[in-house]
Amino acid sequence: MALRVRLHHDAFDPLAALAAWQRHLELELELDPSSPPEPSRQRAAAEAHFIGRVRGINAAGEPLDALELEHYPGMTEAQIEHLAAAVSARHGLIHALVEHRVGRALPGEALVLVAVGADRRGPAQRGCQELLEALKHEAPFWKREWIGSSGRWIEGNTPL
Amino acid sequence: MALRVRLHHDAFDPLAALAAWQRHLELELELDPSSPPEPSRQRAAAEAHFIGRVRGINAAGEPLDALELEHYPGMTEAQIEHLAAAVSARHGLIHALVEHRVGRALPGEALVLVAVGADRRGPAQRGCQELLEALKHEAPFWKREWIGSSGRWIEGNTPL
Amino acid sequence: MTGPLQHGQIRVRLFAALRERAGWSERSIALTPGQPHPTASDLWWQLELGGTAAKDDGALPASLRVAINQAFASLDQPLQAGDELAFLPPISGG
Amino acid sequence: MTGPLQHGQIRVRLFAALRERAGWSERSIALTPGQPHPTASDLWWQLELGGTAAKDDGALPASLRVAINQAFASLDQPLQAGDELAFLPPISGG
Repeated sequence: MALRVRLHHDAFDPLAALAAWQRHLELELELDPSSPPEPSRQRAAAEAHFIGRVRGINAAGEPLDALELEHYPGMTEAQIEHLAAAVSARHGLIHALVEHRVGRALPGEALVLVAVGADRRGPAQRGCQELLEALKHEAPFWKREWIGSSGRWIEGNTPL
Repeated sequence: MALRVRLHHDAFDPLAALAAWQRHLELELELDPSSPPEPSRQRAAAEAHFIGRVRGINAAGEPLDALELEHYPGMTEAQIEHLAAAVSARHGLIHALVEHRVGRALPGEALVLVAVGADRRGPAQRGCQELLEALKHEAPFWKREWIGSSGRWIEGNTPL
Repeated sequence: MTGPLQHGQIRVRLFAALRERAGWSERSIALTPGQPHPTASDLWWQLELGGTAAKDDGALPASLRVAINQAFASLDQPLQAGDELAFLPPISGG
Repeated sequence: MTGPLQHGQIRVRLFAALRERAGWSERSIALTPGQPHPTASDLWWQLELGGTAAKDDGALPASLRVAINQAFASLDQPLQAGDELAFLPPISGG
């Protein structure tokens, strides 16, 4: 199981992150000495991705200037790795990538990227969804919406 | 609703296709004269993607040399557009992209890319899944597995 | 690919395993003036697409679907001059 | 960030809305020799994190979670010297 967790303090490009992860996985396959490679070491036949971005308006319909994400350095990374490993084991995932923004983010900027690979579409899709829900409820992040100089902490997540 | 359907007769890079689609959507937003843009014209806050690739082995565990995809030129494209529009309307999607390989594809090469955008993660994830299932069952494609010079038509899809 | 249809004809297309079993991919069929218009089901038997079994001997394959003018259609829809009829084996896309 | 913990102390950390309401982010608390080790729940009241209400007057917030040494833990787990305790308001990630 290949696993990568990254936090970004500045804006990040999720498609560039996906491309870098793909190059890493391809390199791992090339370095694999088994010939022919084990099925679990082949390129995943099914990949599911999710990208979440900062909304331009809040739940009350007001335009937002920014969204701030606070985290718990050390625990946040460790907890995401723990959650990703658990979801991967449950669904037999071949690889999992989580990239998450922290700090002050502007509307339209990427907040979170989850990308998983599996041998079939069902485990890939379910694994991606479960990992996203786990991040939303079990990884220590706190959001604050900014309108001008007024900030308001958000309790809970947007509905599914 | 922005919709793009593409068939590829040669190998295609799904991340490059996603990046091109993203540039197209950004350009559309820039060209939009409404100020501030309508919520439905803002960048989608939630994106779900699926990438399917050619497996290196078939359901019986035999190594495959290639997978051939036959389609019905004209009907296939029209039917995918119809399916994508129906799923988009059902889930309120903001955009949908389908890129699909046809012809002879090698193990590891991309077969299908589905990418949808919505305002929330639930519609994005469900819309992406439903569109993929619709493609598998309602778009005229036929797969043939090749082992050496022996080809076998596949009836039905791999299980979820 | 054959050329433009003659007046009073329909075009029949086969795909994938059906095409290979029949040994052809496309044919033009002339409608008989004064006769009821055939359905896809009628042409399945007339063209012997299920092999040599006669209509009374067998059922259509349960998985068989057809398209008329590139849209899914009923096997029992009467065909019109100029129509393109396609017999579609089970789909396996995505 | 404060420096290394003194012997016999625990570190308490607050995040997000809890930190702002309390007006501090990190404190070191000395364990009292010979006394039972406090729990996160004990420290919540001792540090007046719920405001000025006394322990008997109120309940802990239903949504309150704590981490001990950067892993989720029970509010009733006795703390040990050298532990890092964090009070976590409701999570909103992803």
